[in-house]
Amino acid sequence: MSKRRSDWESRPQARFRKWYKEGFLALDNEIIDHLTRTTELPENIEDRLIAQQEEMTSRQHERTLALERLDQYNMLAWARTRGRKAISRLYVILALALGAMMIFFLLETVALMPRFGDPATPGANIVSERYITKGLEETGATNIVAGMILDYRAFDTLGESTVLFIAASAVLILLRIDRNKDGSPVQELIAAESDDRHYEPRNDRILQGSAMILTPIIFLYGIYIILNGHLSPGGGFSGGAIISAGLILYLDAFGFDKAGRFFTYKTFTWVSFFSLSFYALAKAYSFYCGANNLPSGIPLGTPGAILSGGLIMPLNIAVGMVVACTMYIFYALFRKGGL
Amino acid sequence: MTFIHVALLGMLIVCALAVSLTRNLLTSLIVYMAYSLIMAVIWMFLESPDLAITEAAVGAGITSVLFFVTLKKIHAIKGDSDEQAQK
Amino acid sequence: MWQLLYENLEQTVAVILFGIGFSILLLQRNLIRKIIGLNIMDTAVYLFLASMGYISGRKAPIVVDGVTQTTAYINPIPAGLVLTGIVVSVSFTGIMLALTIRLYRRYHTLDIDEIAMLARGEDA
Amino acid sequence: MTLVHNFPFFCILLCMAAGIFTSVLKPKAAKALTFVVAGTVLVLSALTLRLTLQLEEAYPFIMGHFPAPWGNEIRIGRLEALMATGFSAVLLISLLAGMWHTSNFVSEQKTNLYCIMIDLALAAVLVLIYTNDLFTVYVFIEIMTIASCALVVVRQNGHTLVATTRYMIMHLFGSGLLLLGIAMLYGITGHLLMVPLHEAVVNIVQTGEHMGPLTVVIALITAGLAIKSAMFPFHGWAPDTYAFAPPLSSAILSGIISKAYIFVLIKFFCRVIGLDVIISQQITPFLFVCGVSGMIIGSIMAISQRDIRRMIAYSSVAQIGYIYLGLGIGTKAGVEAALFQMLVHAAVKSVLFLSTYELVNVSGDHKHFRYLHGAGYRNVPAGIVFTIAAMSMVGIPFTGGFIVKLNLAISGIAIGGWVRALVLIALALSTLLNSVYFLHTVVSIYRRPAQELDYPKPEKTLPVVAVALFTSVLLIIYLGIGSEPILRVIETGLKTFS
Repeated sequence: MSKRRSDWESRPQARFRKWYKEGFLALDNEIIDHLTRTTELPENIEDRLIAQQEEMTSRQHERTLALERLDQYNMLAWARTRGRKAISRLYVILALALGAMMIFFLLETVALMPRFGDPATPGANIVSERYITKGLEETGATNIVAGMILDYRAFDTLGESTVLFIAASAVLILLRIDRNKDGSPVQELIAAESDDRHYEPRNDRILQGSAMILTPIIFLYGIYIILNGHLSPGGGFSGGAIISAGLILYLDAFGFDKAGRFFTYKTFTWVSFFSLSFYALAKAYSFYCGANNLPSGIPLGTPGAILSGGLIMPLNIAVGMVVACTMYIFYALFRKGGL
Repeated sequence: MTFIHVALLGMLIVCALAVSLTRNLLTSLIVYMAYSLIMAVIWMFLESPDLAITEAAVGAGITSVLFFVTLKKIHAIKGDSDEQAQK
Repeated sequence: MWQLLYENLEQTVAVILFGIGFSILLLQRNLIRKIIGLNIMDTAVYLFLASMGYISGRKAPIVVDGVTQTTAYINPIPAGLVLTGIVVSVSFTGIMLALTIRLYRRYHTLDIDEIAMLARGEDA
Repeated sequence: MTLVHNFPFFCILLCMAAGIFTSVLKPKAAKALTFVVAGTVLVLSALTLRLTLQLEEAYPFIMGHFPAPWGNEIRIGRLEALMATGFSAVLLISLLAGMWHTSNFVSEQKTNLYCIMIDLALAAVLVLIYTNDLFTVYVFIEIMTIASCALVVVRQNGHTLVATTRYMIMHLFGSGLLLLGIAMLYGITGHLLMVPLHEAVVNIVQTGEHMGPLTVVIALITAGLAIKSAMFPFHGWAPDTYAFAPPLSSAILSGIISKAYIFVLIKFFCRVIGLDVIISQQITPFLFVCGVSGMIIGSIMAISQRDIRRMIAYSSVAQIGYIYLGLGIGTKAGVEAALFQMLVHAAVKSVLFLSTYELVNVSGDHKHFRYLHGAGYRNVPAGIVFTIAAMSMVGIPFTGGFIVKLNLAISGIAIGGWVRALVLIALALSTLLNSVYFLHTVVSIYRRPAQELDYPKPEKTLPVVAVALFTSVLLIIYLGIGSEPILRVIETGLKTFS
């Protein structure tokens, strides 16, 4: 009860009411009260100060009493008890109503949208026409979607890779446990590691056996998807995610010690640094050439061959490495706050 | 618009509702995983194989793994607490 | 109107899913369910976006046998946009889950209101 | 195309490359690189501004080999260059005044990551200012959201964790609305670049087909960006976030990042849809009402705060209300006033957060007003700077805030009718409320403490911090006295903006 009470009183409305009724003086006095109550008084305190404090306490008491008397006459008392429950119920009803209203309005809109599957939608205009008819000769990619996201609209995709990088950095801020100055692990890290070891399977033969068979296949599949990104469905993002799934499976089966042999925090920083800088530099070069009407001098190759599509395949590889590293480090950080 | 297409779309709504109505956190996660897989199949119906691969790998794969490891870390998976209780 | 909605069934379902995700976001106090709600909301938007590109009877935009007529392939733009969107939403899921782990370690609950109450009691 | 034409592109690329490069640097080098990047961006943006003042028209810069309807592009005009210059100047000043304290909030091994966030946030702000493509807007808004979330949570206590969770949930919801709006707009127009989009929108308005979805699109995108920029009814995440983040982060968040969202909104209104359509779709009255209520309720909430940082955070909500008031008036003059307020508020709010930190620092790290008594004597430069910034907030002549209120009043009077009365009443009332809480704060930092409170000896203020704070005061006063050329740039820039 008292908790709720103090909770209510610290609500801005209540404080505003108080301020409105008694002016700034009341707020200031309250702060003085707070000050004298919470701070520990020094031992050689003067009598004057003690008297002051007692006076303040009594004034405070009177004010509380007055406020309580006031409460009996208004809805404050109601709000403190049944009000909260009613408000939470009202919130549920309001939220449902809002959701229903949103669905209703959007459904009305959907009824007015262009028909699904109609060949004459506004989307089928000069933009998509050029992507389809000229895409092969301008980008060299058989997969028009890959050509579109990595050549026509490459700036968006650069932003997208940056999203992954910044997300990995944000998760590092949140979950990475700092080490001591000399590089030795702190108590928290040791605790996290032991917690992780406690809950993970150790030397599970079935898991290790299947991981031995599956991991290379998963890696191969991921690499295939990345390298064929400009020829067939797939590309850096999906391939990178598949490779990271393989890495996660390996980590789960064999533990951090074995995975740490080829993938450490340093690996993560340098791999993502190199692939992202390659990406940014390559695209900067191509943007600069494009904007200044210079020929970029990158051969497009024969469409359909594996070495074609200009920059698309190297960019897909870079994106794939970034995605694989990011997803793997998400998983590792979630498990024990470090690699 | 074939029957199976409509059925899949209906399943999506059922899964979305089930996520919020199930009591167990693990169940709702598995339902969400099913939701992602259905979504991947729908991408195939919409002739977007790129999206289907990405959704299957990222949405149903990595996202679910991240959810599961989170649940494990906060000890919300039933098996863990039982194991602890036995000790 | 029902006829129109049935013709745009993909978009109708997407909008309903958006509403469901939104309601989950508002109503569930459990953080993990909130995150799932966010994901459902995002995928709903992607479904909406991708359905714009579909043209009945045409194939996926991968050039086969050098055919480059517009009438052969669907619109590739929505697919590219959704590809970007999926990756963005997985990054957000990662960050939100990391926040959840941190909050759970500190307050030992997943209820966002309870966490807010507990945090208010701390020193600023 | 001369080299100078490329400078905005170089700025964007420099920030992104610096962000990537910072990940492998040592903490000290990372900090130094951040300063260098902010300084370089300021210089390059100023040169771009000079170039655009000589050019009659804004020019597009193609990102790749393919022109407007096919490839990404950015577009550089006076207004964009002015905003980029202003924001990078504010960022540089904030860094100079606030970077030295980061070690109190950020552990040394995370300093790199903090610098990455600042660099990439600047990159995102620049892209949002310059871009001419709606989907690029979405992608970089997401980068900015993650960066700002990390800027808050880098100080790791319970409050920032909770504030960040709230922040993320609200912002993800906003992103969802924004993306749905963009998807619908693509569905009815088939374009993503702003110039062909505008042509398609004009066509829609003329033929009347898909008019209903267009209204919904405007509502969705406005709502999404309003949530992200802490417009009044959606401001719930703002006070906690601004109050508990490290001071440098608060300065960047409320000074620069929230303004970038509003700039995107203005760009969407003016360049994509067209102001006349926005007015005929009844969006502006909604923004007007939200702006007015934000101005008043934000101020009232600020008065009732006891924590000085929360007070400033709520005053931020009130100041965002001014911007939306200017947009809600719906005339060119109103939009100009809103743009000017964006610059003024960026300068004032960042310096308020940073000088408050200095004042709190000499008061034993207490944030309540009672403990701040006499802080103005203990740290003289911070006290003076705080006072002048507060004067600008209230709108005393010779400061930027005065010009803002004057311009808002003039643009309101030009309309007439109930709008005129409402604008004047809102401005008067909010000025009164502003003066109540800012004068109260100024009085309390200069009041002799009733009893001598024994505070621990604070760390010394570095001279560079004092210099940076005074520079921003000069900026505020310059915005008050020499506002004429800036207003002219905004006016002519807005003409070539759409």
